[in-house]
Amino acid sequence: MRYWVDFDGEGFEVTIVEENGTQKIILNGEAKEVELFKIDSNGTYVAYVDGAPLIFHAEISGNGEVKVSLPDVTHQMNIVKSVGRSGERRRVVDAGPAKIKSPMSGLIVDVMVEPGASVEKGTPLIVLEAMKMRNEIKAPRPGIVKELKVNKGQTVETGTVLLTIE
Amino acid sequence: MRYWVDFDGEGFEVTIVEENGTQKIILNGEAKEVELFKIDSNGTYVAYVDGAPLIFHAEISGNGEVKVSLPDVTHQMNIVKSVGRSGERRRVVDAGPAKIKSPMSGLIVDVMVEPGASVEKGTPLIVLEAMKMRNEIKAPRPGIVKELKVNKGQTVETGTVLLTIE
Amino acid sequence: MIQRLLVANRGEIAIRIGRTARDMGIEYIAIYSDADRNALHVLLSDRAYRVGPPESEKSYLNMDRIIQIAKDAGAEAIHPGYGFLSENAEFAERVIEAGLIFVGPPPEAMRLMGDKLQARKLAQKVGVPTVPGSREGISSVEEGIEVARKIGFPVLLKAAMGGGGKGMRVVRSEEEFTSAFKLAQAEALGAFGDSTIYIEKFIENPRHVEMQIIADRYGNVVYLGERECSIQRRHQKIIEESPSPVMTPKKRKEMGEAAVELIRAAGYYNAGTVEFLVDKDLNFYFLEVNARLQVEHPVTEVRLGMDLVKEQLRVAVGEKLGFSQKDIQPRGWAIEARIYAEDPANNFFPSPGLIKFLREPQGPYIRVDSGVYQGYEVPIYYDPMLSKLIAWGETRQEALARLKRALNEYIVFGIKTAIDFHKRIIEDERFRRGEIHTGFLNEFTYTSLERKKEAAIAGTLAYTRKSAAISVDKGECQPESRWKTLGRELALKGGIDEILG
Amino acid sequence: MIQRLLVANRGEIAIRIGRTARDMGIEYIAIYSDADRNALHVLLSDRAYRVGPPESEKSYLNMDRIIQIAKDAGAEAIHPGYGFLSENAEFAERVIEAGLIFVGPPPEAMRLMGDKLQARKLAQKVGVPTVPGSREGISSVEEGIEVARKIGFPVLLKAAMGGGGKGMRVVRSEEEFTSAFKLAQAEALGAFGDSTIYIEKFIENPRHVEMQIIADRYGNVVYLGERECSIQRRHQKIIEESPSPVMTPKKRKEMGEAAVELIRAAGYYNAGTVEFLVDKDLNFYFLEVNARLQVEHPVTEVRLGMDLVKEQLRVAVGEKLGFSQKDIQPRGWAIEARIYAEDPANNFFPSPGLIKFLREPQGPYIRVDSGVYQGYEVPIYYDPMLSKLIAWGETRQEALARLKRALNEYIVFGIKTAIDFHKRIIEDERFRRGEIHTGFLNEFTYTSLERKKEAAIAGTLAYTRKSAAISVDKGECQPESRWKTLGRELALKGGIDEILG
Repeated sequence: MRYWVDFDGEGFEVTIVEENGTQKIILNGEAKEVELFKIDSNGTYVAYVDGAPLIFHAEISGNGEVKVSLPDVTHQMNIVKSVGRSGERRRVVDAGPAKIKSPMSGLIVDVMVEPGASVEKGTPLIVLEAMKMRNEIKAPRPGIVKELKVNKGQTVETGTVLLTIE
Repeated sequence: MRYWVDFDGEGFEVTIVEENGTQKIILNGEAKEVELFKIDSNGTYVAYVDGAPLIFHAEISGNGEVKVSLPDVTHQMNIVKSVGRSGERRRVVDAGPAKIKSPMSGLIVDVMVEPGASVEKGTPLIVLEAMKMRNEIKAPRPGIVKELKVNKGQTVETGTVLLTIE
Repeated sequence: MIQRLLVANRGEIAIRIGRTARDMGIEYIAIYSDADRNALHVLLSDRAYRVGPPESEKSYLNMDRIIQIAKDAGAEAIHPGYGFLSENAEFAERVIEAGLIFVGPPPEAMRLMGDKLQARKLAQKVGVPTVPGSREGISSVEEGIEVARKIGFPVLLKAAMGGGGKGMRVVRSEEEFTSAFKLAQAEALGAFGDSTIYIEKFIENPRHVEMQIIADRYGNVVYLGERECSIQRRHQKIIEESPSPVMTPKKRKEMGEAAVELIRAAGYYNAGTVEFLVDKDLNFYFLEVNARLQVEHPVTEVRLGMDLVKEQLRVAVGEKLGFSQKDIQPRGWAIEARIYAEDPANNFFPSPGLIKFLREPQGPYIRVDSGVYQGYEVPIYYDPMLSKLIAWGETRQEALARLKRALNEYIVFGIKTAIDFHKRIIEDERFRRGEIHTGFLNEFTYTSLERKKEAAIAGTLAYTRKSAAISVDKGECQPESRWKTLGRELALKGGIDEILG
Repeated sequence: MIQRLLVANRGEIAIRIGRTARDMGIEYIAIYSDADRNALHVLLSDRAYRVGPPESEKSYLNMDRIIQIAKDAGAEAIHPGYGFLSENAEFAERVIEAGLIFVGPPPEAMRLMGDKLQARKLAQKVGVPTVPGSREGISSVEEGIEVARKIGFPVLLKAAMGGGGKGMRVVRSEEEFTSAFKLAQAEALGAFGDSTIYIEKFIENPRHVEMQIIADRYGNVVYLGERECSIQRRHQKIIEESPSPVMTPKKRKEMGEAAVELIRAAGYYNAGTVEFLVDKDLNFYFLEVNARLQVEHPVTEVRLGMDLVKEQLRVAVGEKLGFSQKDIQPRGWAIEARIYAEDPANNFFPSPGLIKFLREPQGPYIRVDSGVYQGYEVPIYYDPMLSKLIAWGETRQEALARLKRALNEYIVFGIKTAIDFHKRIIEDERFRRGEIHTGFLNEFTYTSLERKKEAAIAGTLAYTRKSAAISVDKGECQPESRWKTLGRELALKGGIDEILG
């Protein structure tokens, strides 16, 4: 079975084959023997890739959204069955408005722009507080503030859309 | 609510009362404020008894059988609602045949008695092996071997009845 | 010695202090906010009392309530840990007025040292060099800009009552000043209840080297060696080591003696740290005194075989130091990495949340002082430090190798941490050569977008396993079912035939 | 130095050796039986290979397979750990014949020391005193009874190829002899593949004191101080400390030099331990040489700041010792408690099973070498040791206080352990005075039927909570729902008003 694993635009084709009772995974032309085990029922796994243990945590949402935490790094990816010719499939990068999401749970202590405001890359947009730290969220690119979705004093979760820039 | 907590014959009456939103537990006339929290969904709890944390693990089977592991000691108990006069209830000690149970999971490597055999207290009955250790299970009291429920070479679990002595 | 000690703190430091209390046969009394009901510092206590709602102002900073709890619990002494009330002279005074022992310096010395401006003046008086800067707190943006112009940009804004990097901001130009000043004031107010800010010349690329001292009430002051804490992000130390890679015995003696002189002049006793900036020519400038136990105290402990909290308690009850300067014979090298719930790929934003899996490092010459457990939810209200990882070795190289090993076996899932970031730092060539300074991390490019291939393999395997499980419920190899899959009965029988021959 | 090391073992010792390998930049190659597929020593390895089915005979004792794996994996050396093949001279020979490095003594010395009877003879030859006993292996019950009569009961049956208490039995009278002899033979065969048993005079109430040595190929032999290991159950050490509470500097030197002499006479190099029985007058008698790393080696390490596995690897690749006898300057006191999955209230029967909750001790001067994790199922096939807990202090009293603290914060649910039993031992007055001997635990009455009141409270609370949950599903305070119960939104808003004024 072939899968396309997409990391926000950049991706790999991953093929899983069964051979004589062992599972192999092929990535970039390299085939490796793999075994997968659950460590607990909370999403912790160990995969042995050519005998090397890879402990990880996976959160699998619908639609192929998978969040994988290796012990030292976390990656968000989209997994779909690959149907095109090998290596051909590419995700179309979204060129629409930039959604500014909250990078963590916290409290909006200041909103520094209004809808319609013109911002440069780096313009401070919002001040978020958590754990006694105040963090300025800055514009990732120039544009016009379109929708403002939060207010001062409001609590937000990780990933909440704060505003959009067009 | 009053409960009778029985440890294989010896027991305590435990009363739980709600008072001004706090829970109190009364044991041997001593009242203590208690709070209970789950630490995980596998049976690990913490109780605060007059503010002192008591971390424990509880396995609750039907019929009021409860196995409580404190960090340093494990106790098996039977809990029933207490209906008699306070302090009066006593469990009737079972005077029937002694069931010899396996103290651990392991392998029966020898059965040293046959049904009908007369044994003294301390007579070796069965040799059990686990983790490369051989352990003689001895008769806890004199009597006649009644039922022999296991055979050499058989694997047993903790608590499996091996034989009975009458 | 006392019978009961209340620790007016939370997390790893409350636990660390509680451990020493228990080692000394003293009961460890914990306090908790509603957000910390089942925090590890509560679970490991002898008795715990509710101090208030989650916000620090109403809980861990609530002096009246904390003192009342100490009395109710029958505690004779209060240890403030670090942060929160630890450098609050008023709190120390009120503890003493309540007839309790404050495990820390005398309030007068705290007040003196807590006011960074007064501390600077004292240092100047006893001949310890200081960094150029404003003599007083700055009351307005306009005044600040004027002072900054006089000193010359870049300048450093610092909270007069501050510590731990909070309320601290580098300002490189006049344009940045207004916004930075207001943020610094607000942070200072939130963290220390006082918005006073002062300004110092920002020395480019200095090292941060500090001297640990311990003093008793009888004028005995001993320095316990330096710590180099130049690896900082957001002005907060994240890797500390002892000794400093650049320190010479001569400089160490000079710095140690300067620290002792200042401490004596301040009438200070108990544990404390004198912080210095060190420039490229090994000139050192007094920065401030941390009038408390510091986060990084274990790197000093493991080299000396000493328990600083034990020494604090001994001094607090009026004992004399049991050693003098010549008894201090450090062994080998020690290094600490602070593990926070944070996202190094996203400007170290805190990453609170539920810890779904945890396996902390262990083994030879590794000490872990942790405040969390598997199943614990890191709250959003407090400093997000999870643990401190301390490695010891005969040499710096050996200590670094062990720290790397420990980082490699640190597994925590559910929240983000900077464990990978730490690994990159200690593998950096300049770091390995000891060529570090407080701006080191600003020049350090880090992306967590590595190891995508491993992640892709892991993700695909888990995804296909889950899909398969949903469609055919074929059962997976869980711990509970391993027993059966291994064909236990058969295997055992095979085994026994062989054994019984 | 080598690039890859295969560790032919499992559990905590495989991990411990793997850690040093990684510290030295060497890849740690693990092997696993089917019962150990996801054991911690596998999870923490760089690469792991299946060695066979669960039974040791087919896996961790399978010489051909292990050597083949080492070759396949490109490992240049094999470390055998302790137990399993660690004292098997044939294995060492075959490893060497295969062109690999055996991390241990030379096979000839192993063979000599492995045969307890030959080792006794050598000791007698070089003038080291020995315990009276049979000169040869005993082939039949009849011969055994005759020898035992000659020596005089009580006698001790010992496996000639044995170690770790397996195959060992005290026999106090002729009546007990037959049954004990057969059990000992069967255990010896199962554990060591050789049923040879010999008989020694059983010295009443001796201390077990052993001397750690390290030697290189060039005749340099250094003793690293003694360990007292008198606290034994089923002839297996469970608490070990260094130094011995009764040792004098003079006796230490005598014993150390006797050990060095014997080791030199045997042509032995690498790490090893010379075990002695010590009687009430501090006379010592040679018992045997453990030609391998021992379980309790960490108590020596933490006093010296040394890594014995590193030294083993250095010696194995042909390096000279980097120190001599005068460099050995131990610091303070160290003590180790071995934590097994076992039931002390039931004759220490093993208690394998699933670990449902685990929080191991940490903090100042505590080292934990553990082989398990939460969610791991302790298999029934092997020695049930979970971990070793090592505490260090300046004095014995301080080390004991820290060990007690660590035992108090050790939480493991799902299997039984002797943690409470350990606490009772170290609180025992005679133990605290150092009045111990190898029969100490036989005289030690222990019942786990304490703390019934706490258990009754805990049980009733959990029981009523569960009943209530079933009948009204009112929800409990789980980590996942704490957030909500705390009224997070409101609390935060309260907090911010205060902060923003």
